Amino acid sequence: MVVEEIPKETLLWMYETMVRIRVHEERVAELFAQGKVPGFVHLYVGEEAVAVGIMAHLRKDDFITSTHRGHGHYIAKGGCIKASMAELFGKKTGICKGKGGSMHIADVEIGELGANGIVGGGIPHAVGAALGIKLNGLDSVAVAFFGEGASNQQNFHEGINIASIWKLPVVFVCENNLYQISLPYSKQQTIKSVAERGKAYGIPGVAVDGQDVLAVYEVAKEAIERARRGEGPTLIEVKTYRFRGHFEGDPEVYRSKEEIEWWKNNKDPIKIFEDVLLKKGIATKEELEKMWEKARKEIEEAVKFAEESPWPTKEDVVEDVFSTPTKGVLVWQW
Amino acid sequence: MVVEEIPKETLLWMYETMVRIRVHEERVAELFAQGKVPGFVHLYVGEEAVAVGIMAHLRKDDFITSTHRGHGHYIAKGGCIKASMAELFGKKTGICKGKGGSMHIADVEIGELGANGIVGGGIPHAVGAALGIKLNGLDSVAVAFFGEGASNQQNFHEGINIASIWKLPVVFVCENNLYQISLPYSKQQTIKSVAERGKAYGIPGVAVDGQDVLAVYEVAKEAIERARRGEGPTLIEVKTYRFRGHFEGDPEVYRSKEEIEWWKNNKDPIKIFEDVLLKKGIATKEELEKMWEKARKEIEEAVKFAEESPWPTKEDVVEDVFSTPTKGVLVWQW
Amino acid sequence: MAVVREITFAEALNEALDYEMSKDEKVIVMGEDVGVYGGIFGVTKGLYEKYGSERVKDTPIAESGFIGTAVGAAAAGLLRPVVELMFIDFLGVAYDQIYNQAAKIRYMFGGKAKIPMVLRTTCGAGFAAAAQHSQSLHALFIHVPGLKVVMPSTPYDAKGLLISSIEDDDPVVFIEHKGLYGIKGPVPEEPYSIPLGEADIKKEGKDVTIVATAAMVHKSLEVAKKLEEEGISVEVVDPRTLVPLDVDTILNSIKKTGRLVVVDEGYPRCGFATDIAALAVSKAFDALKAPVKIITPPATPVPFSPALEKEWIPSSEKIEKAVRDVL
Amino acid sequence: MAVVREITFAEALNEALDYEMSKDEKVIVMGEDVGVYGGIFGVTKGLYEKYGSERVKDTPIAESGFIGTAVGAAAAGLLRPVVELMFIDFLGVAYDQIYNQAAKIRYMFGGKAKIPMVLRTTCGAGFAAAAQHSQSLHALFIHVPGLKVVMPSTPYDAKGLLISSIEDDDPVVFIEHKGLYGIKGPVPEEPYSIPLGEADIKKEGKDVTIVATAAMVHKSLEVAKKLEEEGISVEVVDPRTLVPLDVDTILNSIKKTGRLVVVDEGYPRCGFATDIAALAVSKAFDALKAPVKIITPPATPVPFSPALEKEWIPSSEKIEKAVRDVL
Ligand SMILES: Cc1ncc(C[n+]2csc(CCOP(=O)(O)OP(=O)(O)O)c2C)c(N)n1
Ligand SMILES: Cc1ncc(C[n+]2csc(CCOP(=O)(O)OP(=O)(O)O)c2C)c(N)n1
Ligand SMILES: [Mg+2]
Ligand SMILES: [Mg+2]
Repeated sequence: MVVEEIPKETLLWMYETMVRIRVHEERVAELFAQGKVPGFVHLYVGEEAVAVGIMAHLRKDDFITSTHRGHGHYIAKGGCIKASMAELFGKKTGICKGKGGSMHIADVEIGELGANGIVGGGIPHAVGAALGIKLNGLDSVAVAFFGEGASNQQNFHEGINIASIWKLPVVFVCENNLYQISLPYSKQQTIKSVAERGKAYGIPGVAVDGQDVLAVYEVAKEAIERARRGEGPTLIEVKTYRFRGHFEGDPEVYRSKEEIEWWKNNKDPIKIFEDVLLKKGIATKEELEKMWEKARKEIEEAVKFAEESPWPTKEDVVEDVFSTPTKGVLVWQW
Repeated sequence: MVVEEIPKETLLWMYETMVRIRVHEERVAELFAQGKVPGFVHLYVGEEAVAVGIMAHLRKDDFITSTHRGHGHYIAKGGCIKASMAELFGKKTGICKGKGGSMHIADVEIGELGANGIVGGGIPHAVGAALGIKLNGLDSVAVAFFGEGASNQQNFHEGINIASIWKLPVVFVCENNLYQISLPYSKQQTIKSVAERGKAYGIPGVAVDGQDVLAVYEVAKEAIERARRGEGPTLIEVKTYRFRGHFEGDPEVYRSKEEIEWWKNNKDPIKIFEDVLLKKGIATKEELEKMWEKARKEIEEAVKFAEESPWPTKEDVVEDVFSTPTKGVLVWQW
Repeated sequence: MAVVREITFAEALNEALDYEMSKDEKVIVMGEDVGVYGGIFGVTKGLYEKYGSERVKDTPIAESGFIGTAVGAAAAGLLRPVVELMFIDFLGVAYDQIYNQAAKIRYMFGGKAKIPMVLRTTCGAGFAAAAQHSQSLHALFIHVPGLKVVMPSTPYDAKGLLISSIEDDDPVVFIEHKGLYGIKGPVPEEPYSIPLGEADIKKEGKDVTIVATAAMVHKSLEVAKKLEEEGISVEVVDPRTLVPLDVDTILNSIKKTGRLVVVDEGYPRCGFATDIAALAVSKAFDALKAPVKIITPPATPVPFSPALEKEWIPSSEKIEKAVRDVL
Repeated sequence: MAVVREITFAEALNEALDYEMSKDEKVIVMGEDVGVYGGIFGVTKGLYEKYGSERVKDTPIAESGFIGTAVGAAAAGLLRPVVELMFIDFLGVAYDQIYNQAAKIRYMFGGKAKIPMVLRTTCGAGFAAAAQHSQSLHALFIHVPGLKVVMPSTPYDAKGLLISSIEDDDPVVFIEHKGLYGIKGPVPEEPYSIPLGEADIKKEGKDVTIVATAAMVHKSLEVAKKLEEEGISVEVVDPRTLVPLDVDTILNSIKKTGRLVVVDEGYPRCGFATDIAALAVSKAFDALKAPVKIITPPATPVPFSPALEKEWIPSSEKIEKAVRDVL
């Protein structure tokens, strides 16, 4: 897709959002190393163009389901970073009141139906949102994000087939970052592209370079418009790469430093897009630099907010299990 | 495949085995109606050519996994009908000592790894047998039977993908009889043939007319030889039709009498094969009729054996949970 | 007062579904063969004809997929799905979507989501349906926090509890014993609801408390009736909802009688019966005058043969003996 | 006697795997990241290098598929697979293959098949891993007949029990608490086996019995030690295998002390703790001098925040209080 066909504000939003994700993730890596963010943390560095290229087409009343590697999706969908940062710290002001953490960040209000600790777990939820959209006669869409590892799992198969037979407004976005923790893609499947699986469900399957946000934008546009028109689901495989370990603390024994460096040097989605924006005169170096500064400031404010926020209390443990206070639920002790 | 290329004894074995299955199933239908065979009973009438065309290529040291509709597979693999009939009655002399019944008939000795009450449940077991074959350096193969309904279920997807990446000697046989209980195939998938799904796993996918045992024989030959040569799995979709209800007692509100009659009149696998055998002079009408008689006699003997066999006893209930008698397992009562 | 008409357990459930679908467009029914077939046990009969294929959805065999679909539709706030899992035995192909997703989403999201869905399913032995079609696996749902679990024993309770379950904003697992579908009982024509978390004392008594579920309630009542003639007064408590559990009613009964027999068709270990025994010994110890007797099947899969199955299922004789034992 | 070297729980498990693989070609290891990575918790370290990619198999994310593959290979009599399920929390995507297939095949086939396989998995909270990576779901395996369930608490027990589990002809679920991987203890270099079904009295005592599992054994021992100084003598019984259960050792201890506290990290309802309480009240009622105290987490999912999680996990304080309460 030529840059000229995309509104300038969209282009700038895409750049800025990628930067915000990048700055966020690198800061979280530090916070994890400092022991301030506990638990399992899977970062999105290197994959920013996927979330951003897709989310550029989504409205607030569209839905997404995310993964264990979900910060990028949340931010691109419009999630509040203060609230998610406090969540990563486990604070009471967190978007999930400290109960979810990195693997369960969610904001139903903005259509973010949740990260998921179960690989593939969120795929049918997007199908469900799409079913709800259809039965309520809305023109929203739902997008399911998941890794290529998830494409070998039950919910991929069952979820996509259901979406196909019921012709639901849902787009399946497979982030093929070439690894399922330590297992390379070549040992996960004998086919060359997850997109080939679209045919198995009678839906279009498209593969696209995930380091090129404009390419992602283009295939997403078609798939999302198709869904909105009521023509059914599409499977998009976005070829990408994670620049950091599977989770923070990963010794990465399964891939070489050279491989990682090659990707960082040649396929950084932000650098690639920056070159386009500058070459086409859409923004100046200074304008872009300002976005980085702004992002850094935003993230620092979020960190400060998180650090200063109170911890949840003992009483909070037993709240939020059910929607109505219910007697006869054994909360503390026999 | 031309009949001339197939040994006469194989052709006659195929006819006879189809007849034995047919006679068996129709007798079981009666026994069910009389209340002598209890439980859920799913019969194979109309689908005989599938089991027989495949099993013609299998040895005793090959493995199969079967389904809720498993009598045909068991008989074609060489199962003892006396033992299975006693099982259907729930007698102690049954192949599973009365503990399994129709949905769990199994004979590991002849490589029949079991019918299964869970749709798709047996698919990974065939993959496992194939893994064992490969690691032990054997030249056996494993065959997984399942319905088209099962092809939308997790174990189809996960099992076939594993078999593909590990290049295992297994053949996946999908018996597409056009219905998943009441749901027609056209509402289960938007594709036109389950065989198309082979591509999603990088393996061959072949569709074949399941009412023509010679056609089944031919595709099975290629797939099984391929597996034996160590070249990996194949997906075979056999287009077939069940002449009776989903289970005995099915009111069949979901399909018309005309549809059923059409299949019975035009696509009876036994009639179709009989015509070939007679036309080609491979057998005479009398010879074939003898096979029916022999089959009827065999089945009646099995029924007699089952009827005269003793019931299992109270003590049997708690046997066979574990392979070693184990103290500390709560068998009867707190 | 007019005589209340009698209908079957299955019909009572059907009325509840029909009422809820007529009242709220967001209520839909999904599952295998719930449409034209009317449900393999007939519970959804007529709904397809009345509400059409969009709201009564036949699914492929993809339990994880379609239960997950229901979870997503509920979480998105767009639907209130009532999903049928044909046999509780099949939960294993969809369990993650139930216990890790439906049950936990609200909590993980800090209370900021609701999952208004009902998972209807069937349990119970007695039909020579063997090891994978006869189980009573309610303990697997009770164990995991975040699910409400309902298990009615009469047509009246079935209707009122299903209405409450569908109107509840939390995920409810609604378990129907196959042996009860055909039993008849008085059921008002108009809709009514029975609150989740209220046990019902199906028979009052003062010597021994029996806590029993589903089909076992009826066996226990039989025994109670028989013993009554001998002057043994048995109280039969039917919890009806296993989560939330009406702890007070159960404890009060135990405190009154001092003797407890628990009868449940679930497996013996880590089951509902042990749960109630544990409740008694931790919260009503001082009232207990005798060991608690637990009557369940043995720790074996369900055997196929009717000859074996009838030994496997808790019998009236065993219940009766247990009551005598604690006296 | 020479001093026995000390190694970690993870190393002890690794030695058991190595020994079994060296001894029997049919033993293979399968699971996610068990190969080059050496297992996400390092338990399979070095096996890939030593035994190669055919016997140490990295799997795709297809737990139902690969656990089912193990079941089939075992049922066919061709392999003795040791499968790793990375977190016990993931059982829901593979549960059918475990509880309906592995557990029931032998029984359904009338005793004519064996399923020699081990499902290794990890449990336990304390790592801010939240609701889907912190659970202790052993009750879900105990409940279902046909599975043996092992849950060691020390490096010594871990090695001996894993050897026994791999050599057992039945399906064994072997549960490793994540908090124990790093603890050290004496472990002989040579192989040895500990029979399944034998509890271990980790500390003798005469006033109160604590039955505890996995990480809770250590907390209970701490409490026992502390109370010892006050002259309160606590016996700590570690069942080690939950199925089969060493009922005799547990009952004897209860009969000796007359007082029981059960400590378990599983969810409270229909859990292992209620199981033991039920055992006590049905089989040792006359010996009981006080209510049984059950210490488990609350009936909520596992919260992420360390501030919440530390309240959620049973604490030494709670255990101590329970012991004092029953005295
Ligand atoms: C059902 C399930 N199995 C295994 C895991 C452990 N696990 C977490 S992330 C992951 C790899 C996921 O790979 P992929 O889907 O490619 O996503 P990526 O991490 O590469 O973004 C695994 C195996 C899990 N969380 N859930
Ligand atoms: C996991 C699971 N879901 C549902 C069922 C109930 N059920 C038994 S057979 C059947 C239909 C199977 O259809 P198909 O695979 O096409 O086989 P067919 O009966 O047509 O031979 C269903 C839904 C089951 N046994 N297991
Ligand atoms: Mg990946
Ligand atoms: Mg079919």
